[in-house]
Amino acid sequence: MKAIGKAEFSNFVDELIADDPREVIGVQAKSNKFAFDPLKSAEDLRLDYDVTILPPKKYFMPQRETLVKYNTNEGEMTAVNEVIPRIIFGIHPYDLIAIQQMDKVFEETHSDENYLAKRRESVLVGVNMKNASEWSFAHTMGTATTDSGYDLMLTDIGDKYAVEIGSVKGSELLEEAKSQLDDVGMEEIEKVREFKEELPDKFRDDPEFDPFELPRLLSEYYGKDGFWEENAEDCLSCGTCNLVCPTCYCFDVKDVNDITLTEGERLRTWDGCMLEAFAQVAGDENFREEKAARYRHRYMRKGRYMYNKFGDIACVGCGRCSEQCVPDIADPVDVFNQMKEGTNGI
Amino acid sequence: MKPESVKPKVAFFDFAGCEGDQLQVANMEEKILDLIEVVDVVNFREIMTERSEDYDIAFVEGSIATDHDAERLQGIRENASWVVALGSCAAIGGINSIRNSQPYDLVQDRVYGDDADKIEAWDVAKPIDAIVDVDGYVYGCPINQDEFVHVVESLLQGKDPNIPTYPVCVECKMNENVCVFARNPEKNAANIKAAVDNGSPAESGPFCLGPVTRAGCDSQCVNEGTTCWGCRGLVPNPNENAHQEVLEKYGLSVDEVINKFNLYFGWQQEELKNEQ
Amino acid sequence: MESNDSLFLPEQARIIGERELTSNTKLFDLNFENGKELNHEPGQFVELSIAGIGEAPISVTSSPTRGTPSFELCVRAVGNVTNALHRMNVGETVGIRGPFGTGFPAEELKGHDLLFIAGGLGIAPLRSLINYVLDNRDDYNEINILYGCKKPCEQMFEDEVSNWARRQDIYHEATVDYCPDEVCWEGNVGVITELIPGVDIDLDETYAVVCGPPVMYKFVLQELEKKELPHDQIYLSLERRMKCGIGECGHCQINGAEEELYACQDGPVFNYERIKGFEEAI
Amino acid sequence: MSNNVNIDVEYLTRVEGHGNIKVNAANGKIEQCEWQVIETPRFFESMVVDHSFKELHHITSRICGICSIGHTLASLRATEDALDIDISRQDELLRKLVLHAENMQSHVLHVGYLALPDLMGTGSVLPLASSHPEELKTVIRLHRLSNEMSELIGGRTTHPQRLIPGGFSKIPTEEELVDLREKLKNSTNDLTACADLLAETADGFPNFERETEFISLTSDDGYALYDGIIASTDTGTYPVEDYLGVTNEYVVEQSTAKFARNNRQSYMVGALARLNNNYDQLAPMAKGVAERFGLKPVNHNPFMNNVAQLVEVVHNVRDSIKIIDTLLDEGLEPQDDYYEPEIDVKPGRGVGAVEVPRGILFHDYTYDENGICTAGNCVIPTNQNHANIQKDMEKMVPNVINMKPEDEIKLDLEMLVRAYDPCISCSAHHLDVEFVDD
Ligand SMILES: Cc1cc2nc3c(=O)[nH]c(=O)nc-3n(C[C@H](O)[C@H](O)[C@H](O)COP(=O)(O)OP(=O)(O)OC[C@H]3O[C@@H](n4cnc5c(N)ncnc54)[C@H](O)[C@@H]3O)c2cc1C
Ligand code: SF4
Ligand code: SF4
Ligand code: SF4
Repeated sequence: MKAIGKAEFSNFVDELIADDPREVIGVQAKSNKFAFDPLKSAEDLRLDYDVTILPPKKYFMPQRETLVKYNTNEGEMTAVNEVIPRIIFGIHPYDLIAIQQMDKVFEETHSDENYLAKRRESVLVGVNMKNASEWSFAHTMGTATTDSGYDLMLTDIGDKYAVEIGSVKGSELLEEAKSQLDDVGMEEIEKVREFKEELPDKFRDDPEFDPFELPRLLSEYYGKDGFWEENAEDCLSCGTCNLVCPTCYCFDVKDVNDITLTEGERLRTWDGCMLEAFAQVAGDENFREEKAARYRHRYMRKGRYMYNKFGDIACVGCGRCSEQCVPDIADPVDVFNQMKEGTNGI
Repeated sequence: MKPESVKPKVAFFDFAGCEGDQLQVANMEEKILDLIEVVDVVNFREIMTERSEDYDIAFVEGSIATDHDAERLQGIRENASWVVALGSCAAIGGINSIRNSQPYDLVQDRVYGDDADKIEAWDVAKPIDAIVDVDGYVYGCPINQDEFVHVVESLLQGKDPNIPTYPVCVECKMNENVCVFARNPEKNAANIKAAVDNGSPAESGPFCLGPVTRAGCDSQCVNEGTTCWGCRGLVPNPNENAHQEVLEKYGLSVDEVINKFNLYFGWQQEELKNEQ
Repeated sequence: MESNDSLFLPEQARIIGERELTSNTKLFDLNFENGKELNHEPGQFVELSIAGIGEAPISVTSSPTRGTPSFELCVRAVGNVTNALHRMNVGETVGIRGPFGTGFPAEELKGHDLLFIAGGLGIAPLRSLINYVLDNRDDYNEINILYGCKKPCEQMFEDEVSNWARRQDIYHEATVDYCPDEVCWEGNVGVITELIPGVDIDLDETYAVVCGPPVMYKFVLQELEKKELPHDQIYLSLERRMKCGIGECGHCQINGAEEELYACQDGPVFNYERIKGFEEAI
Repeated sequence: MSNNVNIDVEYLTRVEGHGNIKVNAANGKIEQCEWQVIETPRFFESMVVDHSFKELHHITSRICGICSIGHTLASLRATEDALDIDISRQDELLRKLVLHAENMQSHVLHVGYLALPDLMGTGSVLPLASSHPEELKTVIRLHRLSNEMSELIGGRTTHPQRLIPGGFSKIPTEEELVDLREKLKNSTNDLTACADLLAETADGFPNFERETEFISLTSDDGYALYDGIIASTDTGTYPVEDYLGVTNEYVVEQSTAKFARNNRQSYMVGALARLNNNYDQLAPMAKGVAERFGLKPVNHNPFMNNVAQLVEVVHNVRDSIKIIDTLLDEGLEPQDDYYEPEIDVKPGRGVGAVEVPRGILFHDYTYDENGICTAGNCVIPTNQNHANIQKDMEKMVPNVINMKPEDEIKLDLEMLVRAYDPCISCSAHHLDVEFVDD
């Protein structure tokens, strides 16, 4: 572990913005919320944020991404993989864990270079949570802290940041700030420990379930009469809970042509299993026509499918879906608690 | 499939509307030159004198509200292989349908007073598919140029255009906007509390019709700092009840909710009611 | 696949033959431009791609034992990609990714009796296995083929079907839901489930292999249930929406009480025992 | 030559909306000479009733797609007048900028895409793609620049989003303004090329004059577009609130839209009217262009409206640069991206007047104590021009009827109407409204 004074850290970031060929991204205020965006100055970096509107997945799996370009006259198709190398500042532990889950999906299913190259070319600078969104239950999900998934990890210890190095990429980045780095003593280590110890108080205290019972609970509730219907009654099928989720990665693929019909691109775009047409096929057959079926499907994904496949619970407790669902029905804590209480009662 | 050597003939027509959709086409700048590479524009009253009754694709802008217009539209239908509604007035009745919920004699009186008898119009404004069969829709007030290009391109290639069936929230989230309902948390909380405490919210709350409005505009209005007004019409299966509850929870009165839904959904709501 | 390769870049294949099977279904014979072989197993599918239109999953209908290196797709024109393909001519090229998915367990079926039940376009994937089995006839025991269509003009692969009917070593029955008066039809009239009671099934030895439109499965399974055919001796090929074919896009997931499956990887061919508890499957 | 003339132009092309020209003459005697407006009524003055002050500009923007920015601004000004809402100087400057953008866009469209084909003897701008590709590209560049500008300030070219009661929901950044300024500066060559183009063809304009009254806004602070008081070349100035006394709309049989008159039987509004009233306040470079065409106040040739439009485009560009300089000098006051000004609602009536491409536009609303509209009235420029068009036709036809073939008369008449750049789709409403007493 190292430490760096806050002023020195700002200089370091400003120097990267000015000199590093890579794009420097950081969490910034967006009106009364926060978002990852390209940094113009270290001043704008907000390492005290609670949660961002969208998770940083947008940098590895962009909302719209060209996969293939074609020319219909020549019948030619070429693969496209636009990679912008980036240094991303301010990723919270739960998002780092979500990124590690996504890595598995795109690495182990097949190696999807469109994702993996973007990951390889990014440096992830994490930050331990100074503030938490009132919706976050990362502590319950075991994602309030992480020992892996970052290249560098910052902790605010007053007038300094403690810096943990997680990878070669991380230490290479630090190279440029070498002269400003301090060695840490017991005091700093103690401060980081205290910081982490205080974390649980920052999160909501209503979750009553344990994440690893979720696969079992979901199996029990899979066919539960009325359960999903009731919970989904007010669902607008707007997909917000999918789109803002750091572990959702389902996508659509479509061809977009220019008006002359000669040039075009095949795009991969974000999709959402809560959208009505998600499981619809030709001939108007829809395998999840009812919103309750889609609602259940989302929970199966979060609490069981990824667990069965990779051993991960695919909810990291960021609370984005809970906060951003307009009719306020997408809070996993609410649904998981209902299942937990129900089974307890049986 | 490549465009045939004989270019399809395209015509534009307008009825009761602001001609903003045709302007979007004119505003394509250099792309217009690309467009005329692949189609023959034979009728575009807004920018050209020549006109021909021989066309394959008719883009129709504006709502229908007089017998005379209805007859003209039927003539267009007979001539064209494809009739495409251009913009919300033609596709869903659009802003014109605000008056559909107002008593017609009052409407006439407000606008023409004693001269009301000189004016011949229907008591409601209708989208063109209330009069003739329609083969395609370009939604929006005004239309989105990319979507227009996509619809033209699709027609030329003989495929169904991919028009979103999901709500605007999808694009709004992809654009990482601060949701209208999250912009003023203190006021919202006070409203919700007041509603719980005394049964009605304190102050007129935020509104956004994005959750029930068909996407395809790239959530443009929200991106520009305002709110989704519903100009592209309802999604195919809107959960209007749930959305109405949301709007009321945040502080809109029932009347206000109805007014917002009436901005663009007037005709569609009538249709939904008739279906049930 | 090399890690630098895009998973989404199709390889060019040329249409070398095209034949109309019914008013809306055509058989396409394709050859990779670079001369390579598809190397598929019966029941697997490819992603067929037309630049400017999109992609669609299509089963390979030819048997790997026949006609290689070219392969056949039997395609019904129902939407953008399929319609566009129907408008294409011999000599033009399309994109192909694949083969993908888990096909029929041709090995496991060896030495057993087989009961093929095909409804409509369901014959497309089954034909691959049927011809594979016929080309390795000695490896398999009794073969029953039940094939149902809406009406006579929708029956496909007539030459092959009449060949099945002629062969002594196959039991074959065809049926149509209805037959217009003016059409001459020698087979049965009635839905395909009506043929099942007439088939002699050795419960220890028979495997049923079923493919057809979503509505057909429920009724066929009911009939097989009546026969008391064990569930793990039934194989089904399912259709789902797919956007990648390789287990990423999420569209084809099927949720069950205990687990969830991807039609593109775990399937499209499934053992009935495995998916019978899946409300979403059938 | 044409003793018997029967001109029946149904749906005049290259104008907004639907209008017919009917001329009937037998043995050299005119039996009918009419400018008919046959647009389907849309009832905006009723549609606004019962809606909130937050929605009115959104609704009335839809009166006209071409001048949607102008309608939005007139609407906002009426609302702000009624509810006593002040806007900041910065917002005012930005609004002036976006109005310049629209004026420029509309004029370039009109002169370049609609009028030029007449002068070049083609039926539309499309053949110019092969016959005059460079000229066409120049026009397109200017057109695109104006659209980029309205998008940057208003958030959208048509039916702008950022303009809201009390200011802007979102404003451009300083960098964006610097960038825009650069583009505006670089457009000088294109402007000159356009002027050259028009100068080459301007002798195609018929030599026609009819003395009439010109009405526009005027202001001591500069060439009036966004604000000012009403000015008439005949009768002097009036406060905006007195607009009804100036416009005097009346119903005629041949039209679903109303006609208007002030001092004479008709008056003209639009670019030529503005030039006639405010010539001295034009930017020097714009004045230079006017001089090149011999356009001096007071000019009574309606065809010169096209030239006046070009002069205004130049003024729009020059004044925009000046406004951006002011904004940058003073430093842009930042604001939230989803800004919504706090507004105290109160009952009241307000009038907003703005110069839009086709002339002076009035919106007039009455609100109740909840900010809900109880009555509305919009007087649209083209409505005010209808009578003048009619009178011009009445003077022009007898002059030419025995001298020109029917075809040429028809073209002259079409060009005459087009010179006004009429926006018929938006003119076809309103007549009188009873106002609820405050
Ligand atoms: C494993 C497998 C094997 C198959 N084998 C064959 C075969 O051998 N022969 C054959 O003819 N067919 C086969 N199919 C079916 C075939 O894939 C579909 O008929 C085909 O995808 C239709 O594609 P299209 O582009 O022509 O249709 P479209 O309907 O134009 O679109 C393609 C797909 O995307 C969906 N889609 C596109 N846009 C939307 C939208 N806006 N909203 C909702 N849904 C949309 C459609 O429902 C459809 O599934 C198979 C399917 C699967 C899964
Ligand atoms: S965010 Fe809420 S309303 Fe939207 S799809 Fe998810 S659960 Fe439904
Ligand atoms: S399910 Fe909700 S709380 Fe869980 S990771 Fe996704 S967005 Fe966050
Ligand atoms: S469209 Fe409206 S409701 Fe939906 S996310 Fe955007 S702002 Fe929120």
